[in-house]
Order: sequence, then structure tokens, then C-alpha cells
Amino acid sequence: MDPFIAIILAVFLPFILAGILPAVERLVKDKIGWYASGVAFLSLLLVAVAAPEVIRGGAVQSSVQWIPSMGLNLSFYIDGLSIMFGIIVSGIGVIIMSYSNGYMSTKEDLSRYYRQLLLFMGSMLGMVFSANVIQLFIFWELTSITSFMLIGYWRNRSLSVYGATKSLIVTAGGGIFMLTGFLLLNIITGTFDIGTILQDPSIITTIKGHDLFLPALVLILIGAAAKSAQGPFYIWLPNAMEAPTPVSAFLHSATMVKAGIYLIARVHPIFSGTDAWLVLVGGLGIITMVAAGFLAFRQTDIKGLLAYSTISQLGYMMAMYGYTTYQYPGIGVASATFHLLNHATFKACLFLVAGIVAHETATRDIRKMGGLRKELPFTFIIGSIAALSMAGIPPLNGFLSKEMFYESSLEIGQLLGGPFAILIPAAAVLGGVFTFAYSIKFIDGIFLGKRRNDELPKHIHEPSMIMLIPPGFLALLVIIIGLFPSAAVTYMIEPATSGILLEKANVYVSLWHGFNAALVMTIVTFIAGIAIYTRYDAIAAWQDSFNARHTKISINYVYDSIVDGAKGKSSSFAAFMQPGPIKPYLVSLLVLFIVLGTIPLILVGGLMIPPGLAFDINIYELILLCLIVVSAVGAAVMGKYIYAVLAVSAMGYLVSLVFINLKAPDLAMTQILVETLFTIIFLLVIVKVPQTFKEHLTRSVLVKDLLISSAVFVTVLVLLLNAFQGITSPFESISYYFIENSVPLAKGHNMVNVILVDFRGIDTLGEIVVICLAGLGVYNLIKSRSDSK
Amino acid sequence: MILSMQHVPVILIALPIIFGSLTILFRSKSTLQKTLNIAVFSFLLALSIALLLHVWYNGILVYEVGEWGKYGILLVADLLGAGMVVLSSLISLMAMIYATDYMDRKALDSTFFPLFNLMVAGLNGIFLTGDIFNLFVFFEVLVLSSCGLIVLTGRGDHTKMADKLEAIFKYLVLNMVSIILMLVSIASLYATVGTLNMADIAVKVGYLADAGELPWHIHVIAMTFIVVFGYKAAMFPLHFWLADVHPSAPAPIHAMLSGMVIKVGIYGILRVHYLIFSESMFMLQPILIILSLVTIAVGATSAIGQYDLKRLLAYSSVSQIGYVLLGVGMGTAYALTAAIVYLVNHAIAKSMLFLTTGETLYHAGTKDMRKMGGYAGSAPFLCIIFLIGSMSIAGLPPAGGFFAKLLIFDAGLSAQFYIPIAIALIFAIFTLFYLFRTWLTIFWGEVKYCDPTEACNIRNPTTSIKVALSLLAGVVIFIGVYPEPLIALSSVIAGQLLDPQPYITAVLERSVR
Amino acid sequence: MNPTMLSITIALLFGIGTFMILRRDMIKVAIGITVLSHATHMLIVTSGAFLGGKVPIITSDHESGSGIIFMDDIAAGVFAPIVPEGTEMIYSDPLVQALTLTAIVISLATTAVLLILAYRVYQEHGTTDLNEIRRLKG
Amino acid sequence: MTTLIAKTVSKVCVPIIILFSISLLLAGHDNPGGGFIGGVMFASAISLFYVVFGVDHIESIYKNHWDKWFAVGLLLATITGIGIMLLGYNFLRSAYVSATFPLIGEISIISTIFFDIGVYLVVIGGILHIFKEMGEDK
Repeated sequence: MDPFIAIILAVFLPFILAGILPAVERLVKDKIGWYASGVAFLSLLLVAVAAPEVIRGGAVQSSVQWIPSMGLNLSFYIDGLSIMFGIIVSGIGVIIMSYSNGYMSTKEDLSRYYRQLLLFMGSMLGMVFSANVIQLFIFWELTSITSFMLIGYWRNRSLSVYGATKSLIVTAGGGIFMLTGFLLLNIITGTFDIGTILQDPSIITTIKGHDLFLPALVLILIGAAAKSAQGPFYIWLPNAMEAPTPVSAFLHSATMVKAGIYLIARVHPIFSGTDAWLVLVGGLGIITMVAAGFLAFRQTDIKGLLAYSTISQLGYMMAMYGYTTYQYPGIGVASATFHLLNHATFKACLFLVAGIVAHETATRDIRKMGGLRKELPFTFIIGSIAALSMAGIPPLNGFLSKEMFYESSLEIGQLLGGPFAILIPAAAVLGGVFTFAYSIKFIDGIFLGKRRNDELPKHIHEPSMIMLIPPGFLALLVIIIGLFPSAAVTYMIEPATSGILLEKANVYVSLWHGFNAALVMTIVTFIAGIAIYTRYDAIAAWQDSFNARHTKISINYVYDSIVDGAKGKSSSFAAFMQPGPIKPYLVSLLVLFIVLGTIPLILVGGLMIPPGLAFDINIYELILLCLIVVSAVGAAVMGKYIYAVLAVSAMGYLVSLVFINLKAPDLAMTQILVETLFTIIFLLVIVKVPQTFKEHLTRSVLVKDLLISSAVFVTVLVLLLNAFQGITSPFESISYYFIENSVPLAKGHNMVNVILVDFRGIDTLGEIVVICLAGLGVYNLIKSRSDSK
Repeated sequence: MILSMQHVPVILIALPIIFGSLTILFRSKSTLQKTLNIAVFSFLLALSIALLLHVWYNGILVYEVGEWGKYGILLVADLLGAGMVVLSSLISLMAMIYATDYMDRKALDSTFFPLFNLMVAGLNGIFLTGDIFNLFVFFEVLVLSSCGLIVLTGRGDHTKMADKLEAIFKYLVLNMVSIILMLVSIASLYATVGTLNMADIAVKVGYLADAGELPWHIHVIAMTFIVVFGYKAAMFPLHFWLADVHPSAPAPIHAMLSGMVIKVGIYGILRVHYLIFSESMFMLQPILIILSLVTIAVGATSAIGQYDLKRLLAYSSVSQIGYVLLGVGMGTAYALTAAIVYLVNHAIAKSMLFLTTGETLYHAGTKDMRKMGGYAGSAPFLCIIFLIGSMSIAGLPPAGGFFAKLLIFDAGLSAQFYIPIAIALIFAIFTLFYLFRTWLTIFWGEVKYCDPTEACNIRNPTTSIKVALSLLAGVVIFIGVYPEPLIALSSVIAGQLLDPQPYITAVLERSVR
Repeated sequence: MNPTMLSITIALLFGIGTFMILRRDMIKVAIGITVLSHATHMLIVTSGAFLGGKVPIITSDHESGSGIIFMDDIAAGVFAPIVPEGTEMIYSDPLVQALTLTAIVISLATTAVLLILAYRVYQEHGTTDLNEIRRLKG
Repeated sequence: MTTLIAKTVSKVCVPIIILFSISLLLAGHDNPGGGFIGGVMFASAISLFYVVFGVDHIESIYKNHWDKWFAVGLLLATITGIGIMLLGYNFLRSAYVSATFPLIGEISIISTIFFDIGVYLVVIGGILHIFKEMGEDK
């Protein structure tokens, strides 16, 4: 099969088959989990079909037209890296969904559970095979959303809701930053297509020299860090443990959290080899690795321990991808990629073991456990293999990749020279020490020693084979890769590394590679790890007292205070902005009018008072205008409504005199009649309300209002004086047309009426619609009264 | 004859008016009216789509009402106008389908249908008219019809009548003041250039500008129009009415108001400012960008603290309108494309969200979010639709809002508006936060409240409500998955806005008898 | 009538109307809006292209052939109407009068709704003090 | 106001005003007047009745649905526009028909008169609807 068809099917089949899942559920009832694992297996097969050609031939890309107006194609980029991720995602998917058949009670909403798992798997596959960043981002956010849904699977529990919210805000919010980073990348390169960028070294050179390089890198890194729970963004992952354990194993250890690492690996050729990359990616990775390692060591919840451990392990990978210098931009790439694969195997296995333990003992508190090796022998063996691999004990796969980690840490330290030659390897060892310590704690706390508490159920027994085989298979993988790394290296690590480095990479891994500095570091790690583990109580006491003293030094505290505080702050902000009475709203409208009206005067400049004003007026007209103003003032100052209404209607009648003076008989007639109706309506209303209202005008209110009024007066006056300077040729008014054509074309002598009913008939139509609406509206208003009573 | 394509613009206005008056005459037969109204609105949607296709293939369609050329009133269906008509027809059809089951029997029997029909006539009139005074007339039609409709009640409408009246009072008073400003500007414009046809005004203003004689008060007029349209669009600091008025309306009207009616302001700016006042753009753009950023910030910040679901979404509308205005303000072809895509998406997604909210409130029996919770089990359909709407507004794929936000950001960054985009970005996360928290509060968490007298599961959407919501959700997802037609259309519209010459030529090359 | 004096009057009315709509009293606000509307109507009439002619009612059948060009020719830069030199306008501008008539009727309708609304608001809230009518806030 | 004089006067005046309003309507095309003015005048006449006799009294004599009036008016106005389209013209184009009848002489009718009648009915209906609703409200 053509690799593209295989990949497209692998990506979209889960979506389609998830869509018909409710229908299938009706047929197979409780066995729906096997349907889902079948789908995952199908995807695994399809990815495997596509793999050989890519492993042999390198990266291939193909696209279908999608949104040409944005220059976006639906395109898929297949190389070793994406194939490796594809296999991890679908492979772990098969394991998880099979395991879920035992884990999830049939009383649960299985349809929703498997549907979301499949959607997640499809999105994840879509993401790793996407060639253009927008498409990648869409799938990326889909994984965030499905993860959100799955964390909140038990949606009526408040902790689930809390965890889901946190994960969504951090990952999807970080995603928005990442999107912006992609957009900056597009501005630099002119393409959204990552394949195009990767295949053209000149574009990469352009990017590295561009002003927007650093913003783009930082923004993309924020997205990746948020997804992979690095640095300050780690906070969501521990709370995500509210999800069902298979979900945690699948999303929050093996696949989704690696999306950020994937992205870092994907953009590695574009950004690496710069100081910024080393400082940001490497520094972030090392800090996260050490800090999260310490925090993991301190956890008492087994899933919490694994969650922090995941953060720390992701820090390893981040740090290794960050190891870069100008000459050697990809020192840690091979080791990071190998560790990525190994981590997927042992961590998923550990989660599944934790799931079994929690399932059987009905608790997740490690302090209540101990001595379970007797009741759960198989689980103990499987769990120990995985945990020892995580601790870096030979001959398991974790040992191999940790050795490589130490080696590359030494290498980068030496290349950088100075204090880094010591600091970076030291930090690496410190991370390793914590890893060793919490791995031991996992085994010792759960399975060894003796029962510390009698709260556990009486009869603890091994779960069904359905739950044992999947972690068992993973444990087997851990051993096989550890003993015979060459197969994994040849078929996965080398192609993936080549995909990242864009050149043929040779990776050499073997179980024994001589007594060298890395091995010394490993031995140091084991000794220090045991030492720390035995001092657990002292360290715990110190940390508890520290936490008690400094409750505010915590990112969770910051998050909680923002999220919880937002509501109150925002309420008071809204109450301040929106006080209720209409006056401030009117004031802001008028002030905006005044301010905007003044801006052109400042920016463009012009005469406020145009020249050529004439003030000649005959005495009757002057009296008329004065009377209008006087009656308006009267309406404003009269206390009793009846007088104010009479004043305003007097004004209306005077206005009709103005209309007569302006040679507008129709207007004058209308104005007189309308004014009469106005007055009647006014009177109808004011007889039903109190006859007067005494507003106490304070001086400041009066001054402010007068100021606004006079500003409106000035603005309108200046506008009018300027506007009414008359039309100059060639802008003769269209009125000429009406005068010339009223009689010949419209057969009417009253031009105003002709304009109303003929020339501008649709205005009049709109206007009578308004009258109808007024009638209907008043009807509604009056009839609404009975509703409220 | 009547059925020729050329007459469609006027039919889009006249048909709802005729039907509105018929529904007044036969208003007590509401069962018959439901069917008839849905039929008529579907017909209008079909007509508007036909009009859009016609304009797309044959260029701008100009209709002379009364055959008086530019001396009478011209209806101009360019892509922007026709596109807006399609949008408004779509949303009003869905709102109508929804309303037939949602509104109170009393409202359906009395004035709901005529008011709604006339409102649609007003919307179509605004989008199609080529005359600036006619625009004012249709604005008034829109305002009065919305006032009348807000008073009516529906089944999930927990607003007190006192609140409704207070909201309408504020709306009407502010509106009358802004309309007075509009009349002042129209009169000043007429006094300056002696014509009312927008294309004609544009030509004459352009002529003045070319001759270097552009009077400075033209800029003042442009600014005043910003106040008028900004008021319609609820731009800061003119947004105060929105949070009071929109939540007071029953759900279908709320959807129309937030979906279409506030877009009228944006349409006004796109039409009037880009056509007539292109000379003033250098002043307007910074103002629009600053005000739009404040609008985004104020809307989003105020939304977070709300407990009243409808009020929260109303503030969200304020914030979202800010994004559209940001695109309009940035003013490049790409930014205008983005603004139009955003507008369309927000119109559809927000109206869907409001319609869903109406049903959710009915289901909950309260509008206080603190009393809701855990409805995912009892109202799964609403849960999904609400989620799709929230995703779209928050800009998450695969909903349509994603591409809208993407385009806005991309346009802003390409035009090097880094700081405005940074601000917009921060508030995009606010949006995500408050929308999802709302969704979580309502649908997840402990099952908090069910009306003790009626079981929650009885108070679930009826078929027609489900149909309306599913169709809208389908459109939202379609835009999210395959936005090409919308983006292509929007970019052509943006091109036409920036180069109005074809519009002017089409309008003015009329034979006058 | 002298347009300058009229403009000053109109602007004054705008100032007074603005002062009135800023009052706390609902009825005063309504009256203020009426004042503003009156001012606006006068403004529209004043904006006419030519003032002080005859009443725009044609008493005898108008003879055509005044030489005014009513056809646009965009290519040639002709923006109709082109009025030849010396053409005298004997009527006052009918267009603004028609516009004003429309505006008057519309403002009648809206003001009527506003007044009834004010009355209903009074019924529901029991006061005409706008500072008290603030159930919707925050 | 319900004095006998007022009642008597209004009984005499109202029919005259109504006739006058109709004449204003019909003369509107050539002289001051038209649908608006006629309609408003008619409405004032009836509102005089309402004021003098009280809404209830008038309603008890003859129950009128003013909303039907404006619906019919709106319909008439729009149908006029549409009707012209049936003749192949655009919406609201005016058509002019003139015919000579024996005895009566030449009668010319322009289609816009129907539009004006529509306006007339709408104005009457709208305004009186508002009055009636307001007057009936207790």
C-alpha cells in the first residue's frame, strides 16, 4: 500500500470508527472495548505498512488541496520520527484499550470512554504526521480537548473538573501562544509547511538570522512546554491523574505529554544550534528534571509519584534535545529519542501496574500499602521490572538511555567548557539520583516490607489476565530492548534520529560499553540514590516545614489565586464599569462624540469658524429663534412636568413657524399636527406618573453637565457652520433632478410629496413600517403588564 | 418579470413586510403561522443564497427602486451586502424554527411573527440599501422591532419584566441619541456634497480629496459615523447597553440581536467608512484599533465575574465584537478578510450558543449559574451543542472560530501590529477560560438543581429546537473543517472594500429616464 | 432665514437638549430627546442646498430643457447633476423637506414608544428617578 | 373635558376634519398634504373623540381594531410596489393612467396614490392604536 494512503487511513479511520461507535455498542454491548482495541490495532498495522519505505528512503511528503486562499494544504510528512511516534501511539493504544476491558466497570459510560480514546488516538496520529503547522496545531488542540474530556471522565467529581479545567487552560492556552509562534514562522518563511522548511537549508538560515527568531522560538516553546508539563506549566499534569488510570497511562505518560517533545524534535533543525535554544530548551529541561524528580520522590499518591516522575523524565528528553552548540547542533538527539521510546514502555507499564494496585486495594495512598508482593506476585514482578528500568538498572532499557544521557551531558559540558563542564553532568546525576530514589520507593512502598495499615480490603488478589497481559507485554519489551537494543535502534531510533537531524545518523547502543565516565556517574547515582532513599523521613520533614512556612512559593498557589480571584476581581470591575444608571452611558457616548469630533481639528487642522458668515436677520426671525431657545430653556428648567411639556410643545409650534419661514408648508403642517399628538401622548403619560420630580443639583454635577452640554453645543455648531457653507460646483445637489422632473415624469406638482411617494418611496415604506412597529411595540409594552403581576 | 434574478434584492425586503402585515391580520392562528413563517423564511434563505451566487458570478447587482437611478434609492447587492443577507437569513430562519417552540403561546398569538418579519425586512434593507438616509430608516426599523421583541417572553426566559423594561429604556434612549448624531452627520454630508447615494458621495468626496480641497469637517462627519456605528456594534465606550439589553431578550431574539443586529454596526463601518471616508482612514484606524482592544479587554474581563449565564455571554459578545473591530481597524486586505470571517463565525456560533442557552435555562429553571451543575447526564444534546459553540468562540479547532482567530492573528502579525495582537492573544485565553468554566459549571460537577415539580428530563428540547441547533452546529463545524469557501468569499469582499471602484461604477452607470 | 443664525439656534438647542438628557428624571430625559429631535429636524431642513426660494410646489407645468445634465459619465469625469452657469433656483430644496418629514414621523413613532415605555418603567419600578432604576448593573 | 359643548362640538367637527383629511390625502400630490398629513389629521380627529368621550365609551359603541388598519395600509403600500412589478417595471415605479369618461371628463390616476393611501391608513392605524392601548390601560 502507498504509505500516504496508509497514513491517511491510520489517521482518519479512528475518527470515523469512533463516530459509529455508539451504533456498534448497541450490537456488541460490553465488548465495545475490544472493538476500540481492534481499531487501534488497525491503525498500528497501517502505520507499520507505511514504515519500511520511510525507514529505507527517508522523509516523504504529499498533500491534498485544502484551503488555497491561505496557502494551506492537507499534507502529511512521514519520516522516521513520525513513524516512531505513530507506532508508540497506536501500539500503546492497543495495549491501553485492551487493558481497559478489565479496568473499566461495565456500569461505566463505555461508549463515551472509548469514543474519546479513539478520537484522541486519531488526533495524536494526525498531529505527528502533519506537515503543515496549522494542521498540526488543529490536531494538537484536539488532543488537548480529548485529554480534557478524559481527565473529566468522571464528570460529577469536583476534583476531575478541577483537573480538567487546569489541563485545558494550560495546554490549550499554551497552544494559542504556539499558534502565534507558527504564524511568526510563517511571516519569516512565507510558508506554513514544515516539510518545505526542513528541506531547504537556505530558509533555515534565513530564520536563524531573522529579528522574529527569538519571539517565534519562545512562543513555540511555551506551547511545547505547556503540553509536556515543563517548567512552570507542570501544574496541570498531577491534577490530570483524576482520569481513569488507563487514560493516565496512555495520555499523560506515554503519548500526549510527549507531543511537546515531539514538537521540539520536529523544530529542532530549525531552531537548534543557537544559544537561545540551548538556554531555553536545555535549561528548561534540566530545571524541570531536577525539581520534578525531587517532587516525585516526595509523593505519597502512587499516581502522583508517577505523574511527577513523568514530568521529570520529560525534562530529561527536553534537556537532551536542548544540548546544542553551533558546531554540533544535535548532541543529545539520539539519546533523547531512545529515552523517549524507553520511557513510553516502562512508564505506561508502571501506570498500568499502579492501576492494578489501586483497583485491588481501593486506594492510591502509598503509605497504606506495603507487602503486596504476596497477594500480587505477577504484578510485583512486572512492576519491579518497569521501575528498575526507570531507575536505570542494567540490563533494562532505561539503563541504556540513561547512560547515553550521561554521556551526552558530559559531552556538552566539555564543549561548552568553564563551569558547565561540571554543572551539567552534576545536574544530570542529581536528576538520576532522584529517579533512582523514587523508583525504589515505588517498589519498596507498594510491594516490599510489610503491611503498614489495616485499612486495605481483606481479600487482595491478582486481577484477571486481561489486566495483566498488557503491562506484562510492556515489561517484556523493556527487557528485550534492554538486552537486544540493536533491533529497536535500527528500525526506530536511527530513522527517527535521521529525521530530526536531516542526515543519515548512525546510532550505536550496546549494553556494555566499557568502564567510562558515564558508568562512574551511574554508580554514583545508585549509591547516592540509596542514601537519599534511606533519609526519606528527614527530607520529608524538611520539605513539609518549608511548605508550611512558604505557602505562597508555589505555582499551584499562583494558579489558584488567579483562577479563584478572577471572579471577584472581575465582578468588581464589571460593577465599576457598568454602574447601572443610564447617565454615565449617555455621558460616555457624548464625550466620545466630542473627543472624536475634536481629533480632526488637531490632526488635520482647519478653521473652526469659517469665513464669510452673515449675521443679518430680520427682527421677526430673530424673535422667533429667541422664542424657540427660550421655550427650550423653559422646558429644561420647569419643575412641573405639565409646564415642561407645554413649553416643549410651544417650541414645536414655533419650529413649525420656522418651517413656514423656510418655505416648507408640508413640514409646517405635519409639525403642527404631530406636535398636537405629541402633546396628547405626553399628557396621557404624565397624568399617570408623579407630577414633578425635584432633582437636587449639586454644583459639581451642574458644572460637569454644563460642560458636556456646551461642548456638544460647540462641536455641533462648528460642524454645522462648516458644513452649511453651501455646495460648490460641481457638486450641485441632486434636488435639481426632482425639481426638473416632478411634473414631467412623476406627474405631481408637490415636489415633497412626489419625493416621498415616488422618488424615495422605499424610505416612506420603511417609515410606515416604523409606525407599525411603534403600534405593535406599544401593544406589547402595555400588555406586558399582566405578565409581571 | 417578478421572478427574474434582478428583482431579488427588493423581494428580500418586500416579502417580509408583506408577510409581516399579513401576520398582523391573521394573527390568532399561530399553528398555521408557524408553518407558513418557516416556509417563508426558508424561501428567503434560498433567495438570498441565489442572490449571493448571482452576485458572485455576474458582478454587483444594482436595483433601482422606482427606476430613478441615483436620484431615487438604489438597492445594491455586492458581495458584502449579499453575504450579510445570507447570514441574516440563515440565522433568522434558525431563530424562527427555534422560536416556534420556544416562545410563549401568547407571544406567538399576538405580535411575535409580525415583529420578527419586519425585523428581518429591516436587516435586509440595511444590508442592501445604497442610500445613506435609507440606511437610517432601516436602522430605526431594526431598533423598534427589537424593542418590541425584547418585551415578549419565552419558556426559558427568567427575566423579570422590570428588568426588560429598564433595559429597553436604556437601549432606546441611547439609540435615539446616536440616531440623532447619525442624522446630523447625514445632513452635514448632504450639505457638503449634495447627494445621498453612497457611491455618489464617495465619488464626490474623492473628487474633493483629489483636488486637495477636502474640507476638514468631512473628517468630523467620519468620526461621528464611528460613534453611530460603534454604538450599534457595542464598541467601547458605547457597549454599556448590550449587557443589559441582550440578556433581557428571549433566546431567539437574543440570538438575533447578538448574532446579527450588532453586526450591523460592523457592516456600517465596512460600508460607509471604507467607501466614503477612505481619506479619513489614517485617523480612524488607530482609534478603531485602540477602542477595539479596550472593547476586547473590557468585555472579557467583565464576563469572568458573571453568574448570570446570559449576561456572561453578552459580555462575551462585547469582547468578540472587539476582535472583529480589530480586524476592521487594521484595515489591510488580509485583516478585513479576517474580520469578515470572524464576523460570520461569531454570528453563527454566538446565535447557536444563545439558542442553546435558552434551552439550558429552561432545563435548569434558573439563570443563576451557581444553581446549575451536572446537566451532562440529563441534557446531553445541549451539552454537546454548548461545547461546540464555546469551542468556536474560544477559537479551538475543529470549530469555525479557530480559523477566524487564526486569520485575525495572522493578519495582525503580517501587518506588524505586534502589541495589539499580543493583547488580543492574552484575552483569547480569558475567553477560553470563562467559556469553558461556564460549560463545566453547567454540565459537569455535582448535579445541583432540578425543578422539583418537573423532572429535568421532561424539560428537554423539542424536535424543532434540536433541528435548528443541529443545523447551526453543522455549519460551525463545516466552517471549522473546510473554511475555504468562506475565506475565499471574504477575501474577495475585502478586496472590493479596499477598492470600491467597481461598486461605484456599478451604481453610477445607470440610465436615468 | 439666515443659515448662520439658524445654525447657532440649532446648536444651542443641542446644548439644551444634551443638558436635559443628562438629568435624573425620566420624563425630563424624554422631553430632552424631543428637544433634540426638533433641533435635528430644523438642522436637516437647513442643510438644504438652496434656501429662501419659493415653496416647492410647482404651480405651472414646468418647462423642461433647463440645460442641466443628469447623466453620470464616470469615464469622462462627469458627475451629475451639472448645472450650467447662471441657472437660478427658484424653489427651496424639496429633498431635505421630504427627508425631514420622514424624520419627523419616525421620531414621532419612537418618541411615542419611549413615552409609553417610560410610563411602564414607572409602573414596574415605582419611580421616575433614573438613579434608582438600576437593577441591571455589573 | 366631557362637557356637553365639547361633545357637541366634536360631533360636528370630527366628520369635517375627516373629510378634510381625505381631501388632503387626495390633493397631496399637487398641493400641500399627502398621506402623512391626512393620516395624522384623521388620527387627531379620532383622538379628539377619544379624549372627549373616553376610550371605553367609544369602544363600547364600536369596537375597532386599529392594528388591522395599519396592517392593511402596509399591505396596500407594499402591494402597490409589487403590483407595478407585474407590469414589468421595478418596485414602486409610478404608473400613470389617464382616461376620458363621458360626463365626468378626463380622469388621471397615478399609481402612487395607492401607496399614499397605504401611508394614510398606516399612520391612522398606528397612532390610534397607540392611543387606544394607552387609553385603555388602567
